[in-house]
Amino acid sequence: MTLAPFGRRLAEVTAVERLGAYTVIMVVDPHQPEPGQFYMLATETGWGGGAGERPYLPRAFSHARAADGKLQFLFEDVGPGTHRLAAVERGESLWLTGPLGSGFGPPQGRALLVGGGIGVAPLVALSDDVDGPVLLGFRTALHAEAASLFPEQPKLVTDDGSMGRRGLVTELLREELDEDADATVFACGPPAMLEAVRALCAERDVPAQLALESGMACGFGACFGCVVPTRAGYIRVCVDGPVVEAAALETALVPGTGH
Amino acid sequence: MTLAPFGRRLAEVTAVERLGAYTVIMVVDPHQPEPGQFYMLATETGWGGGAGERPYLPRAFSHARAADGKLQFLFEDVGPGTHRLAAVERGESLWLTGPLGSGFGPPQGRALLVGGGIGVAPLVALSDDVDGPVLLGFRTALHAEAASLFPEQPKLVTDDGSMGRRGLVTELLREELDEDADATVFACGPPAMLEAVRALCAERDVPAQLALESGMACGFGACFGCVVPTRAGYIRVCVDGPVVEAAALETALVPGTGH
Amino acid sequence: MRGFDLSGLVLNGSGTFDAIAARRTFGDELLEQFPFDVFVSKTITAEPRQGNPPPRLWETPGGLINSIGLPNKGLDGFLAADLPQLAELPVPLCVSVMGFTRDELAKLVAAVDQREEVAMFELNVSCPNVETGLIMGADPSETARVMERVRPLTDKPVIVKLTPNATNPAEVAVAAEGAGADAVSLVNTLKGMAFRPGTSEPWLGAGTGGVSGPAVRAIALQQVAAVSKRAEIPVIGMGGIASGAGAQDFLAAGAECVAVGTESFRDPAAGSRIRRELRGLRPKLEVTYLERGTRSG
Amino acid sequence: MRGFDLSGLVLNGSGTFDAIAARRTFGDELLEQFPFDVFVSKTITAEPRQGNPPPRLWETPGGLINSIGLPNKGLDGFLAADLPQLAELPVPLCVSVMGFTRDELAKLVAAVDQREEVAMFELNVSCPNVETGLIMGADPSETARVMERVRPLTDKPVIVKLTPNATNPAEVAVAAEGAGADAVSLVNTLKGMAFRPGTSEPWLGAGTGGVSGPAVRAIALQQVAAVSKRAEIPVIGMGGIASGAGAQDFLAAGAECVAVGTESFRDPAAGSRIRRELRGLRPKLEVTYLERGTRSG
Ligand SMILES: Cc1cc2nc3c(=O)[nH]c(=O)nc-3n(C[C@H](O)[C@H](O)[C@H](O)COP(=O)(O)OP(=O)(O)OC[C@H]3O[C@@H](n4cnc5c(N)ncnc54)[C@H](O)[C@@H]3O)c2cc1C
Ligand SMILES: Cc1cc2nc3c(=O)[nH]c(=O)nc-3n(C[C@H](O)[C@H](O)[C@H](O)COP(=O)(O)OP(=O)(O)OC[C@H]3O[C@@H](n4cnc5c(N)ncnc54)[C@H](O)[C@@H]3O)c2cc1C
Ligand SMILES: Cc1cc2nc3c(=O)[nH]c(=O)nc-3n(C[C@H](O)[C@H](O)[C@H](O)COP(=O)(O)O)c2cc1C
Ligand SMILES: Cc1cc2nc3c(=O)[nH]c(=O)nc-3n(C[C@H](O)[C@H](O)[C@H](O)COP(=O)(O)O)c2cc1C
Ligand code: FES
Ligand code: FES
Repeated sequence: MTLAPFGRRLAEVTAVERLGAYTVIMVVDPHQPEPGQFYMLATETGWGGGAGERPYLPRAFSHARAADGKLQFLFEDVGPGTHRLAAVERGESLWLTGPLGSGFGPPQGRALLVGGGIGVAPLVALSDDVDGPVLLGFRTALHAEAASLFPEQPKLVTDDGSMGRRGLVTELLREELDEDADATVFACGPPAMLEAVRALCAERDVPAQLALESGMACGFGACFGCVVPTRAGYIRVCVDGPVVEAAALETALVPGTGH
Repeated sequence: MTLAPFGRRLAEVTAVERLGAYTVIMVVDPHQPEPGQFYMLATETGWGGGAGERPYLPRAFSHARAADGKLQFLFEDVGPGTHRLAAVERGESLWLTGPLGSGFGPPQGRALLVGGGIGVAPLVALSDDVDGPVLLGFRTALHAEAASLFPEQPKLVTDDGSMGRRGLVTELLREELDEDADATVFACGPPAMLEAVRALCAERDVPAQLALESGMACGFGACFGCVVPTRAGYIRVCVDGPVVEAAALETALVPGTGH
Repeated sequence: MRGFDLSGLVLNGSGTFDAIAARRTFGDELLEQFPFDVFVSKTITAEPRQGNPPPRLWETPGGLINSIGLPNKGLDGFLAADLPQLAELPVPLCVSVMGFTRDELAKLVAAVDQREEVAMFELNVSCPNVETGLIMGADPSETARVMERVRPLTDKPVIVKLTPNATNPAEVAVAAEGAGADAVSLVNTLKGMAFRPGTSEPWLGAGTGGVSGPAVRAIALQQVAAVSKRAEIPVIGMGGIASGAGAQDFLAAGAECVAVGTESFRDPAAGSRIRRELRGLRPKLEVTYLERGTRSG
Repeated sequence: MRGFDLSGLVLNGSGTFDAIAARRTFGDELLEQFPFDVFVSKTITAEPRQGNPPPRLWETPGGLINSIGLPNKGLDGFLAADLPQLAELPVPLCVSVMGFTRDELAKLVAAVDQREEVAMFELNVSCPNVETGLIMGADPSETARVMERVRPLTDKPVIVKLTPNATNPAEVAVAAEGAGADAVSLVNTLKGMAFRPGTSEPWLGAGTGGVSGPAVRAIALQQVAAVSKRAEIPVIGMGGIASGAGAQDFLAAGAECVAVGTESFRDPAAGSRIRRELRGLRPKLEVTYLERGTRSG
């Protein structure tokens, strides 16, 4: 786990690109994080306001790549925070705190990287360090463009069959495990996908590391707001995760949020 | 007094220019206001947020010119609202309510237009309709660039003597009244200047119409927040002004605001 | 509510829309596109009031503090000058009244009750009790006494407007209901203050004021939910409503209808917009929070 | 305050900074640049608590609603696991305690009082009274009874943390003072709630929560001013402080010092920034509002 410098700092944006349904932002930062760690981000100006007067708090983002003193973030415009970030221009600066939380651990056996939608972000960073098949599920071909971030061509499914096979990414995972189950699964994606991965790995007795999400206010353990239930009680996703052993969870579904 | 269409509407920004210390914004709007009326403005996006989470309410601005279906606004960046407005780009839209309030009435005798600083805005509009000497006071030469908005070259003073004479605009007014006191004075500017104009005109028994300012929440008489004291009690600047007869006032200074 | 169905309506918050000044500004378009289903007057008092010294406004993050101080023409001025103009509005008229004593309030209600242009009353009980110095509306028994005094004087519906600056607004609502109120409305503004930047002088002429706008919405929602759980009479919810989605939250919390205040300052036609947005959303909203109860109480 | 000078300090709001987790995140840089002059622990209770079910957070315009529910390791866990780590912080430690009964609270205070690492106490009286169901801290006499019970058990300074969800926080402050409190702190969070968008389900796992952040600043300022006028003991002001200018407003309202809560979530080093900004501004602030009084009361 890489420690974060204390406090937030301003990081200059050097590039903003659209990648299918997503946006990629590159910022300058000298601190090298580990895959699976994350940052709290906010823009320097115009964070908040508008019709809903939000966002107010910073938002959590995994780095999708960290190299040469630059961090790359990948995100989808799903609400006021990501909407403002999607409008960021080169030369602006972002408030950044991190790297935060604990990242992925080393694999036992071969590594299988399993991602769904925007959940591919931390897996891109992981694929820079760890070799192994990358299995991805996306809603549409437009979202699937994010697959181009990986060094080698991943195996793909889409919900609507507009690219790769039509289906769920757990089908790809099942096939890989049928072939060779001496593996560690690294997964990130929506709760329903993570839960399917968790259940499948539990069934096959395959270790899995899941990168969880949760609504966060602080990202460094201060607020106790980001908890999820585990077999051992609530844990804070920001400091006890975001990567957790699947075996620690009863379910990867998030209670009360509709997901 | 021109009535306003009910409600707020979006007006497209067709030009944004720097003019010395000020910014000029041009927006499309078909409704022809009268000089001295004003509008409540807010940007469509990014109104609010940032470190102070303001502005939240719209802000009041006199139109500095209205012609050919376009309105021109002139302002100085003095706080979060004008700061956001100064960052507006061509093609964005502004929320606009107006024209509001009652404008300048016709002159008795010749018209003398007296402006201080950003207070020149409504006088530019008036100078399109009414002939007469224009007397202006600015802090510096940079601010005095706004004088170029008038069809004919105004007489100028600056606080620091960096352009025109060094002094106060009331000195110019005193000289004009010494020459010919059969005049109506139309004035807009900071409270201390308006008060000096009021006192001078009262002394000479010259009618004066003062365009007042006051912190506003609504601009259409809804909140009762923008009152100033007059000899007849409090009046709402937005609906009983912003232009008022100087004779109605005991003072043009604004109580309790430090001005 | 005494034959008047509030359900799903959009009212204005008292004191946040002056229909007479708005008509001067917008002309008869205001009447054609009138933004509220019921018009609530600014609070009137028996005697004329100038209101508080300026400055009266201060902007806060997502909100506004006002210290207007209930300027009004007094009973006689209202009846003579304002009421005939308000009677021209295309919607029912609710007159908001306040008294510094129960006698004063009784006098107001009795006089206004005579006028058939007036459809209903709202009692603004946010005034300090002259005897105890406490805010009438923060005290359940004082609120009940006020309502008991007013009830025999009118057959028109009477809404009691609750203050949020109370330990337990639900107790006050229950007291008002017991004393014959036909509905309660909440929230009024939350006590607040601000200083002139860089000084230790209070900004507002009156020293303190009341906070409204989106900043108070979450607080208002909680109070509306708490009151709705206890009161049988309809609840009119308000506090920071700026969109149909915000209005819907108040209905989900158990309100019968909503009122729009500060948002009208940003958008004079906000009432209509919110009503339109709300109608678009309502089909989705079937069960209210009230009917379901909370998970943990 | 019992030999401890609070004046001009910047504390953290209880429950808004976990120095142990922050040290895991930021390493020893946290100790070198520790952002607060006194560290206030998260509130502890006699027995361990899991806290409320998630979701526990909801963002509002300029604010946050939380329903954390006081998760903590309980007295024994705190003494064994947390206290040794908190003792390594470079500043005095204030332990925030809460009890559902006076006996429970007394037990906590007596046990923690033994530890010399602990410099002072804060009593969080925002819990519901188990007998009456009312919030202890909203009731002056109940607050006095709690303080009277605690006072003989410790010679360390005791701060009573007031709830803003009360009709008259100044009365509660005066009661706490009369019963021996050394200082009062305010505001705790304002009760609030939110709904899951497009549904009538409360978003928070606990149904309701508490609002903090800039949205509540004007409300907090008014309560701090009202309390400062009545109480002789020092007042620790908090609620939405996000800058030195905001902190200065609380001092102008009569607070002796300030605490920073939610702003630390946006900027972990906010405490230091605010202290720095405040020191830059203080020379300008000579007379406080308290000394001058309001214009209209
Ligand atoms: C460790 C971690 C890493 C992450 N990495 C990435 C990443 O790499 N890329 C990426 O795109 N996302 C990532 N996320 C998710 C991202 O932080 C959230 O989606 C974030 O909330 C988006 O902010 P927003 O303002 O755009 O949307 P929000 O408004 O926050 O909406 C997102 C969700 O929050 C809920 N919500 C809606 N309104 C509110 C409200 N008023 N208050 C609170 N919640 C509300 C809704 O249920 C909605 O589903 C990550 C999250 C975590 C915890
Ligand atoms: C009828 C009328 C016409 C006007 N025409 C023009 C014009 O043509 N051009 C122009 O530049 N200006 C004009 N103004 C003035 C302009 O509306 C104000 O200066 C406006 O407040 C600027 O907004 P701001 O957010 O930039 O600054 P603000 O933050 O509003 O600062 C302006 C003043 O408001 C006070 N203030 C500071 N903080 C706050 C707060 N939190 N809440 C409330 N007040 C605060 C301060 O004392 C400061 O002096 C006009 C005003 C009126 C009433
Ligand atoms: C400028 C202003 C004036 C107000 N005047 C009154 C009033 O006269 N009587 C009253 O009962 N409430 C008054 N209120 C309170 C509002 O009716 C409403 O209860 C409150 O503002 C909360 O709603 P909002 O957040 O939608 O504005 C006033 C509010 C504002 C902002
Ligand atoms: C997430 C969170 C947890 C809190 N936990 C506690 C607590 O355990 N004990 C307590 O007395 N106050 C608690 N508070 C209240 C804060 O200490 C503070 O009084 C309040 O948040 C107002 O200050 P702010 O606006 O600066 O955050 C908590 C506040 C938040 C936001
Ligand atoms: S986000 Fe605050 S504790 Fe995890
Ligand atoms: S600005 Fe609202 S009444 Fe004038």
